[in-house]
Amino acid sequence: MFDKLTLSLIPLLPLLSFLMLGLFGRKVFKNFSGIIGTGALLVSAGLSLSTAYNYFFVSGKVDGVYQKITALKISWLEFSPGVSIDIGILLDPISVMMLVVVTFVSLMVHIYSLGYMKGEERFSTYYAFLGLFTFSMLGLVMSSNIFQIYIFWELVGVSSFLLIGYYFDKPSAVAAAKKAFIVTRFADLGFLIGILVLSFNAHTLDFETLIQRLTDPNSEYMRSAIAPAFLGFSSLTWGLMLVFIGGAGKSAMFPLHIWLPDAMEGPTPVSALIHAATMVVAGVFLVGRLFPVFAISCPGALELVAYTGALSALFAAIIACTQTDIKRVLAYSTMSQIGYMMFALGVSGYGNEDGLGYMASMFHLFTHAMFKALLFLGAGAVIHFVHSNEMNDMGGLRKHMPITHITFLIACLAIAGVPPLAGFFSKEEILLAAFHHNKLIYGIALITSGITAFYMFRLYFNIFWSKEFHSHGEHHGEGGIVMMLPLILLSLGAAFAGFIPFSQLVTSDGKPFETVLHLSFSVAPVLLGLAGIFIALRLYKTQNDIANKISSSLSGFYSSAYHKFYIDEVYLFITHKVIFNLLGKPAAWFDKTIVDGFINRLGSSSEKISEETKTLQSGQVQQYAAYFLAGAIGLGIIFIYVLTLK
Amino acid sequence: MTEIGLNHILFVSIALFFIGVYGFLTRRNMIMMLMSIELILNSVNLNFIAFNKYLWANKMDGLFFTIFIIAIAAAEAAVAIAIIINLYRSHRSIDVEDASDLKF
Amino acid sequence: MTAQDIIFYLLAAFTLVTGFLAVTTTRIFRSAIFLLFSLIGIAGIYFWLEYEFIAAVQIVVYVGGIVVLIIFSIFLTQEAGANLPDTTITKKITGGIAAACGFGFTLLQVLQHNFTGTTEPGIEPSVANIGNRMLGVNEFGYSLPFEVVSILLLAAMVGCIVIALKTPVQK
Amino acid sequence: MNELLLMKSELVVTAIIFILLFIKINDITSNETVLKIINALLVLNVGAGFCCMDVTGELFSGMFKTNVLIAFEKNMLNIGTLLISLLSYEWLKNHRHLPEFFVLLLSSLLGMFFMISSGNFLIFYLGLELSTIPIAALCNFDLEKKQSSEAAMKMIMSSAFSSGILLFGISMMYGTTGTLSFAELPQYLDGSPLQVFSFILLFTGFAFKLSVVPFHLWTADVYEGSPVAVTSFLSVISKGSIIFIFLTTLYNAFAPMAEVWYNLIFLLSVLTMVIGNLFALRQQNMKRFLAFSSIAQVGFILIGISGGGQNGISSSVYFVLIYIFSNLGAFGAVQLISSFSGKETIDSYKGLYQTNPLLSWVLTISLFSLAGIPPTAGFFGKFFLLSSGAEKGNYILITIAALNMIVSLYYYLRVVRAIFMDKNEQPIASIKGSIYEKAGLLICVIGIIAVGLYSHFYEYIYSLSIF
Repeated sequence: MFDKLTLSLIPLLPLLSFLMLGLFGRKVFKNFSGIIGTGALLVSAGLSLSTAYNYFFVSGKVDGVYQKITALKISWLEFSPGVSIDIGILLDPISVMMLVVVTFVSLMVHIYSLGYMKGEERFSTYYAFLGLFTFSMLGLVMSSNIFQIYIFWELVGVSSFLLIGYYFDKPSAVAAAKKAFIVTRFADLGFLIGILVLSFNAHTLDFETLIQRLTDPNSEYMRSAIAPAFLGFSSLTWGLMLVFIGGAGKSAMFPLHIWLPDAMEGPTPVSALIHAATMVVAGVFLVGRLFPVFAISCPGALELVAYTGALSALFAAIIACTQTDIKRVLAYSTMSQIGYMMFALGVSGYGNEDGLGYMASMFHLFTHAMFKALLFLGAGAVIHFVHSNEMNDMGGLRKHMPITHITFLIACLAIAGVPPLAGFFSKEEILLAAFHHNKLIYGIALITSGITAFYMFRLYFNIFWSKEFHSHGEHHGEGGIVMMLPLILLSLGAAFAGFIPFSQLVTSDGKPFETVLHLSFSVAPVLLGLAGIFIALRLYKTQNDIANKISSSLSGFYSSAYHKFYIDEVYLFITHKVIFNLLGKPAAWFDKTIVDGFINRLGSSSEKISEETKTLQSGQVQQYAAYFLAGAIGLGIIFIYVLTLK
Repeated sequence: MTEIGLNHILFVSIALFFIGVYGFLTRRNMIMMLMSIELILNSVNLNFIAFNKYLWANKMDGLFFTIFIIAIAAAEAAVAIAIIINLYRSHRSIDVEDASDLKF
Repeated sequence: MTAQDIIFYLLAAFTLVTGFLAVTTTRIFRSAIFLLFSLIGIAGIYFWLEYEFIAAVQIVVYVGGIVVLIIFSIFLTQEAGANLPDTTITKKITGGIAAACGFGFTLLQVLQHNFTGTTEPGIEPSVANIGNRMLGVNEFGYSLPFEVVSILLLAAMVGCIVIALKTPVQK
Repeated sequence: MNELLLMKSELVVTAIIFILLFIKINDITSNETVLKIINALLVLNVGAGFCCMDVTGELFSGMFKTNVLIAFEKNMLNIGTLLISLLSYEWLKNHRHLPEFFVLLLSSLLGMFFMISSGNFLIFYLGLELSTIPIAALCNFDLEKKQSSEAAMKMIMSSAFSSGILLFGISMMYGTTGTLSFAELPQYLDGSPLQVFSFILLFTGFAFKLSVVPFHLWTADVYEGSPVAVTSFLSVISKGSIIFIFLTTLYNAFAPMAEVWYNLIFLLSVLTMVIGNLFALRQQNMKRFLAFSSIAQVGFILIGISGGGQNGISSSVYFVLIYIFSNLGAFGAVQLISSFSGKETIDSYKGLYQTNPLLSWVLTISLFSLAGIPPTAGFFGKFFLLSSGAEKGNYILITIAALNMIVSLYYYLRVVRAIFMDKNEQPIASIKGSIYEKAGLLICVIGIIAVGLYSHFYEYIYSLSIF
């Protein structure tokens, strides 16, 4: 079966690398730090792959159903009678899949960083943080206990705080790290309260028992859990919604996404690891982990998941069209794609074909990890080359960076859903699931997929085509084999991951089922995707000032449209006028001032209140005594006359 | 026998207590504040004695409490005066409103 | 109204009036003397209640100890203490209102409360009884508090000495 | 013999006080030797605390009682005192009144011991005063500093006022119930308005010492002005002891008034967390900052207390244990920096990491623990407090607490940012602490990590928390 030692080594190796590099890295290992970190992760990734092989093809399936296997369980604390907090390893299809994703992407990032971060002053610190992050992420996906998952969840937050703030001499990076930490912590507290609610209802913290108790309609736990508790919702609904808030925070769902674009201040490989493939999908993973409870006992909470996901997908895609910082485009794109995964879960049912959405969501998580990590790493190579994040500083790079160009193109095609690349398959399944369950969400998803293709190719053409690249001074090529190897490997994943028969492996109840792709169904999304690509091609492949001129003034558009009725202008009208100016700009504004501004204002106003109440602390001891007396008498009055308790 | 009941004495003690509180809240001289504290403690003593006498004469809890309060009042007053004298040395003032460097 | 009543009313009035004067008089030395009178008034009430021992302790410790200590410290700090500016009127009003509200509220609560006492026979608060209990270790013995207070007095003494000792000039 | 064992903690501390007085009177040795002796004695004291812990019983007809939980609480306070002594080495080394400092400190500790062992209002009150009056004197122990005497004045004045009100409450409680004993009290409580009022007056006595809003105003001023050693004693040991006796009195003596104190705690904990956090946001002085943050922490402890029952006790005691290590770790670092460089503001901590990486990590771990970030112990402590509160189903309180955790995170990170990320032309010079301070900080860090991760601590406390 599964060797405990091997399994524990998977997360422990990165931890070991963190401890070694953290304690001795600066003095002892110096430039070998990268090699040590990468080596540890290589072993870890190898072990994960063998575990996955073992699970999926050798011993995971019993009677045609993939089992949930608790491979390791150490009772940490008997918290109150019957409720114990354990540290354990739970193997089931999604955790095994996540093991592979996390270790693989992390390995790629480790290798890539050997080149990208070379010469950094705190090189070994960087690798130490990467190790810590990988450890916490692996611990998170393997957790067998909802409390354990929370601890690792927080650890992931701390380590991502450290990584985002890695360039600590950049004030924006520090601010971004702090913001990411605080916003996600805000959400995490929702999660924590959710845990308390769920565990008080189910009298357990163990996932398996919890799911079993909260999905059995006859159990006594269920009866108390679904009784209306507060504001008309049952405590189960509250618990699940709070847990989802935690997930939404980490997964950057609207309106808790505000930290994600800022978090791009971290080193680019870190963004590939954290903000593409691992941490941001933790929320999806969490909902997936508790999916039976959501789907069977509380469809209302699942509805919330679905709409939040769909809204985020569309909203982020629209904003992505307006961004000029390439990493920010990718950040919004990530948010949008995670929205896809979320609503796919939201429209899913439980068991067999009903669980199509669940399967599709996990499928998309897998393929997205590949192509989005690739996109970030490719963007990293570009930034490395150009020394700028701005689209306007780029253009015509295809000749200078051929490998990056090709791999980037593959990734763009994959995310746009062009067959037969990976994104096509997973997206089709999601759309199919949405089509069967909720037409509104299906519509949103369809539109979003068109926009996705548009902004991705806008990015692609702006970087690699558009104008000619004028090099300023020395450029050091594409970054050598260590940076190119991960790109090539990931592009293989992005190209071929779609052929993995996911419905045979990862399903909501562990039972494999067959999926059929209806060619007729695929026509609409593929055509929309191609249309998006085509528009981007017309607009951005070569530099043309018509686009700018027309989009800049309304009157300009009318005159030119009246006099020379070109098809280009129709595209332009749709893209620039409608999407960019009418939707994109307001959406971006809304995002920046209302959603983001709310948090900022919260901060500044509490400082203001604090400033205004300072006279309370006047330094006059007699005044203190007066407050004391007033407090005592006031409480007396309140408790005798107002709160008459008898 | 006398008509004077418990409530009469309690009236005196409560009045004395709040006279003390008033002094504590308004006098600027720290020694005066200390004297107000003594009034407060005396009113409490009076309470204890009155309760002991009128209600709970079977035990002597209130009486002993009073004795210990008197002892503690002495200790407290001694320490407070030491502190005030020390403060007077550094501030050249025993005005409580002057001693407000620490604030906000 | 019996003579006893009259004595009580006189004592109470004396205590309260001198107490009030103690906290309102501007001259600090005078208020110390008023405090002295007020404390003597309370000792008088103890006498009136037939708690002679407590009355004696009151006079010995308060009148003989604390008030002397206070007067002493007034002398020590006289140059600063004598001419303090008067309290601002707002402070007086707020302090007065706070105290008056507290007084009214507390008195209301006390008057509304129906006190029920014990019916068991009382213990004579004689010096012998008090002395036996003060050092008793059995039931109703107060030797533990006695010891605690002794340590407290020791600690207070040590603290006072350290703080009030004049700092030698640093070389 | 057994009766002596019941009071062994008190007797040992008293013995140490007399040894110190003897040393002082004969003026035998230099400060450094005296400190060695004192630290050895304090280690012995901690050791003695752990011997024969499992004696349970009463003395002086219920005035004094002890059990394993109380013995454990005393041990916690002993450890805290030892840590303070270790961490204050640099400051103490040069103090002219070293033995007196410890005489007062240990008298105060002794007062706390009597207080948490008390079964009677009289002993409780005497213990409270014995623990307060020496501290007020200690606040003045930076004898040359103006602020120190101001702090001492504020301390003694406020505490005298507070104890006056507390006594008034006790006297009314005595008048309405006729007893001073905690054990007999419940049968006489009938919840009449006067009793409720006198309970509230009594409560303010606790609230004052715990710095619960609106009875907290003295806290920051006194903390800022006093020597750091005294500040940490006030904020950790003194608060811890009050929490212990608070639990005992609320859950036992005032059990019939549960409804009143539950609502009271609910109200005040919200107020305390909000005000504490709001004021902490603005502070520049580290001691003041820690003062307000500790006010906010108390708000949190109140949530645990409101839970009631075994969970209420165990989560609060467990949190105090963690709080001792975390707060002393933070104060220890502040103390070290203050006594070497005289700097106490957050701004002057900028760039500390460049010159003192280890100290920076210690301070960061302590602050993270105070903020409740896993895997530090503070997280577990807060988790158990919250779940104790959640047991009563008061999710409103929990939500407010959660929001306050965010705000607190914001200002704790402010310090961490200053240490690690902000640039400074002239960072604080590299500090070479003595072996004592290193040992103290090491114990704190180990405590912060181990108490959280090693679940036995919580289980042990939980098993003791039966009353």
